[in-house]
Amino acid sequence: MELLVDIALLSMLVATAVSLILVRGLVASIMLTSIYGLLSASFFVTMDAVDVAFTEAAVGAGVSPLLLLMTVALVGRVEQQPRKRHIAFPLLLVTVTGVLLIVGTLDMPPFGSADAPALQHVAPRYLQQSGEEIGIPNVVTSVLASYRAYDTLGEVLVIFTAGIAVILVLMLPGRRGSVPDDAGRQRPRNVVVNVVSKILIPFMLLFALYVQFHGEYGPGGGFQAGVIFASGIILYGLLYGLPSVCRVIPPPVVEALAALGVLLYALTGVLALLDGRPFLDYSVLATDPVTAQYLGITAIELGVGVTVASVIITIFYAFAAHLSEAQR
Amino acid sequence: MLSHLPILPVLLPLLGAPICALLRKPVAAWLFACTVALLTFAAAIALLAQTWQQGVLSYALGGWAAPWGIEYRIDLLNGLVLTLVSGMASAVLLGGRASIWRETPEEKRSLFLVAFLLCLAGLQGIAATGDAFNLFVFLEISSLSTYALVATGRDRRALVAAYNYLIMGTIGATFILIGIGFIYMLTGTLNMMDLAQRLPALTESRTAFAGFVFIIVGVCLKLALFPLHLWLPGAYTHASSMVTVFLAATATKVALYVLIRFSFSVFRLEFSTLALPLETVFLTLGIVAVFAGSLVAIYQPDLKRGLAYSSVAQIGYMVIGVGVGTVIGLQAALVHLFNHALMKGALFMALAAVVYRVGDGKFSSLRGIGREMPLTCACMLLGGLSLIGVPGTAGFISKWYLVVAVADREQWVLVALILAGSLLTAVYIWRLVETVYLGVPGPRQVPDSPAGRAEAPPGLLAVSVVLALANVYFGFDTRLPVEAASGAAESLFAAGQP
Amino acid sequence: MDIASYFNYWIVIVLMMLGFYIVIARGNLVKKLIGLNIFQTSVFILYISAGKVSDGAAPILTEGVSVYSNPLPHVLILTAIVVGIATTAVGLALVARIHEAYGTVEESQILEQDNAC
Amino acid sequence: MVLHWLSEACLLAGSFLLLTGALGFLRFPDIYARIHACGVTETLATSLILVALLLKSEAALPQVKLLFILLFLMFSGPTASHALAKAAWQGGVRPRATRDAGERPASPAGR
Repeated sequence: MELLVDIALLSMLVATAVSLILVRGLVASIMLTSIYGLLSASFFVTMDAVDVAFTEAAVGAGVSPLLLLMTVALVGRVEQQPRKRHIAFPLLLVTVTGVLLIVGTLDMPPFGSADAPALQHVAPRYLQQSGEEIGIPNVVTSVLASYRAYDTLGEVLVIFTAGIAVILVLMLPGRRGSVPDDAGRQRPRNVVVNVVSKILIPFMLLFALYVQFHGEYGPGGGFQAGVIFASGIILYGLLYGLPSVCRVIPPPVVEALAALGVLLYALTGVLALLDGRPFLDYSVLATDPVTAQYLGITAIELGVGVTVASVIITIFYAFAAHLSEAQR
Repeated sequence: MLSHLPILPVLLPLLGAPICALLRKPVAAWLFACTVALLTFAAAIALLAQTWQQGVLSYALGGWAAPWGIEYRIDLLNGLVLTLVSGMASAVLLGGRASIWRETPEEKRSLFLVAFLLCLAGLQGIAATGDAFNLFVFLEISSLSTYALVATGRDRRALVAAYNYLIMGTIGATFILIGIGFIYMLTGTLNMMDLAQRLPALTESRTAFAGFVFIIVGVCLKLALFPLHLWLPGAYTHASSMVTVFLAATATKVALYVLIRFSFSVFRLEFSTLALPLETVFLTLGIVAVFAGSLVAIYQPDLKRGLAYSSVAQIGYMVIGVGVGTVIGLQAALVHLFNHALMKGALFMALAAVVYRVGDGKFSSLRGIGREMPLTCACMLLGGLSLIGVPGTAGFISKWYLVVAVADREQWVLVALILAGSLLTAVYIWRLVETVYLGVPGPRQVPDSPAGRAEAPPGLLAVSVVLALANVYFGFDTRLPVEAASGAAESLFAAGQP
Repeated sequence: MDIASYFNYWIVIVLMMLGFYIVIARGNLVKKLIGLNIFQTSVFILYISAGKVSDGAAPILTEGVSVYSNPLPHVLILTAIVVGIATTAVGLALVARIHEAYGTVEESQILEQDNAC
Repeated sequence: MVLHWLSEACLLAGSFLLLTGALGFLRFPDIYARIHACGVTETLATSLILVALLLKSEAALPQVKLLFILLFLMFSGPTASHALAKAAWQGGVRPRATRDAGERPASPAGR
């Protein structure tokens, strides 16, 4: 049964990717990308990777198509048919890489085997001892936020860097973080969508908080929560226009929050340094090691959530400001 | 606090970047960024001194022991790279304010500095970590900030250069990710030392072979080794001057460090040479890079682009050193890594000072500038001489070690080719000298350029002079780079013995 | 060896190569980024497939379950997804600016304009 | 036992409706008919499938979650169809019937 689902999902993935090559026109490509994201998220669920599936659904099927669509609104949806295109070289390169990859799989442990080396060395400790050492059921969160917390700090920094980079690239001349003016434009109103969204947005934000603080017990955590929170705000912005969402959450505040999230994470780690323990060692936070882990994980997940939400909102602001500039 | 020294060169810029983002006044951000860079530099020097005395330092992040948690493992090689990168960052920030202010609009300045600090944090993180996946994460921090920094160049071509760099850099990073995945599936660990212990048993495995190839190709993309260098000339040419100085002096050096780390410590030499004809590949690509890069450099109408192609050639020399595959060869590569950062730092820094005056780096704009900016151009000349490898400069030392290393393997053709490559360097440096000192100045278009003598602003000039003098200093007193390099090379080889 | 146990990996490799092909063969800058997205997502699928254990459960500790899939690839891929979206965002920002500067996002036309001046 | 067969029947009906929706999407002539085909069938089909799952699940927590999803779908499905159709109308796409009747729109911005 599981095999059947696997094969169905994989063949749908292949079909999506092939049609992406065949299709011209960017809007259709973006829809296919979104479908690809959703399909791979479903595939991750069948592979037991629920946290990853959650993230991929939010990112691959949500945020990245949104950003792509906003870009296409700026640059146009036409993908031109090239006059002459050499496909021999790309084909050769892809074939060589593909063959090398397939050769690489030949000595891999077979799919699904329980005695693969990856399950013998480092991972067993996470599965067997994280219950006592960290004290939370979601092993992925334990590894993410404690054993390999430094990687996650890097991840937050990557997101922060992306926010800084997008502002730096897209900043309109002469203003940083200023609120765009209304310019008296009338947005096309859509009563049904507006009313329904108005009802749904509070629940989206509430759901984000649930995901934020429930990450220790089930799939979820700071990153997913941040994405959901940001999408609530972005929905509001799409419906009521950039100026009104900027009045609710001004751009300078969002930028500052992005930096504060990173600082919250990093300073939680620095606390340990002051006590002479290694960076990111949570045991200084409380006398009981499990409580300390819990406190540390909650603090850094909050930092992740704040930074992710603010950076995604910032990126949305930057693109939306360009859009309204272009429409003028 | 001394026991936390391994983390400080990374932690300081990492903490500094978000704080810097909170500062809105560009001058305040600049002062803060300078402080952070200098503190980082100081920490890196202290760390280098400590590794010199105590050998390898291990630091378990989060308090979790090595294969389960992430480990920082600092040996002499890490210490050398950390010091080099943070030193160049301090030099660029301290001296480059005038240039950054000139080339970046006011509202972008403080964010430019934030991106700069992020880039520094990323590069330092790559150079310090002992965990393969952590390396990937910090690689992406440095790459993303570099794309943004390149895109701030004034020319619209900077945007295209940044985009091309983004595509090629991401392909490279994804290849590295594939490679790390393969070796993780085989060994079950991500810690580099742990990998090094487990991989020798797997020399026959095709998965390990494929993983190794993907990592090497990915790193070579980042390193801009010929023929994967296509992103480099555009990025160096169109980025703003200070970004070029910093990138040329550090980014490719860190990539070379990663190449050495993976092919010598993680995969061990026996594996590397067994799995791939690595020596032949590196020697061939290195020598082709030297000639292709130098020949193209000769014909560039723009000095900045010429020096960028020269970087492609110089990377070739370093890769030859790696490809020789002996202790002396590796030592030569590392010495050149250090010295090349000084040469290109001096050259691009002096060029930035000139660009500050005349607006661009085209040869036609540089005619006769030597009479107007004698001191700056003297720095450029020193950097150029060092690039050729004239005795008495740092460049001579690294060429010397390289030639000795190759001669030691009795590959006389290669020795001849390396010397011929130096001649090509002399050709394009001569072209520079001819234009700068013998050319007749044309009409200049920069508004505030006074006639007659007009040196660059003091900061730019001072740093140019310091870097140029460093080229001379390290041409005589070779202890620091040579001893650090030989120590690092020996420890890499010692680790390679079972 | 058993073909069936590698079949999964091979399909994923085909997916990766389809994405990679779009990156290097297409001239539209947005399409290239889409290809990059597909390429990276497929690499994630490879990692996650390798962490799967037959009849295993999702790595959330539950009473009475003893076989879990490997959590470490999940953690790595969570980070990698974030890196992927960050890269996409920066790339798209660059594309938007390139369009403002050149009026096109086709690689060949941008090259023409650059060579013209 | 009854519950079991009821849920199976719901699943089957839901899947069948999804299939007809997909067929309609492929075969119908213009965007409005297509929206109609998927919009209408999809809301009913997904609701049926969710009801089937509700009947199958035993614990309370998943049931509550499924109920929430059902509620959410009731809102989001029709709204999305409406927004699509409205966007198409504002973009100048006219139904096929009126187009064939004579006055072609100035810009055939449809497909």
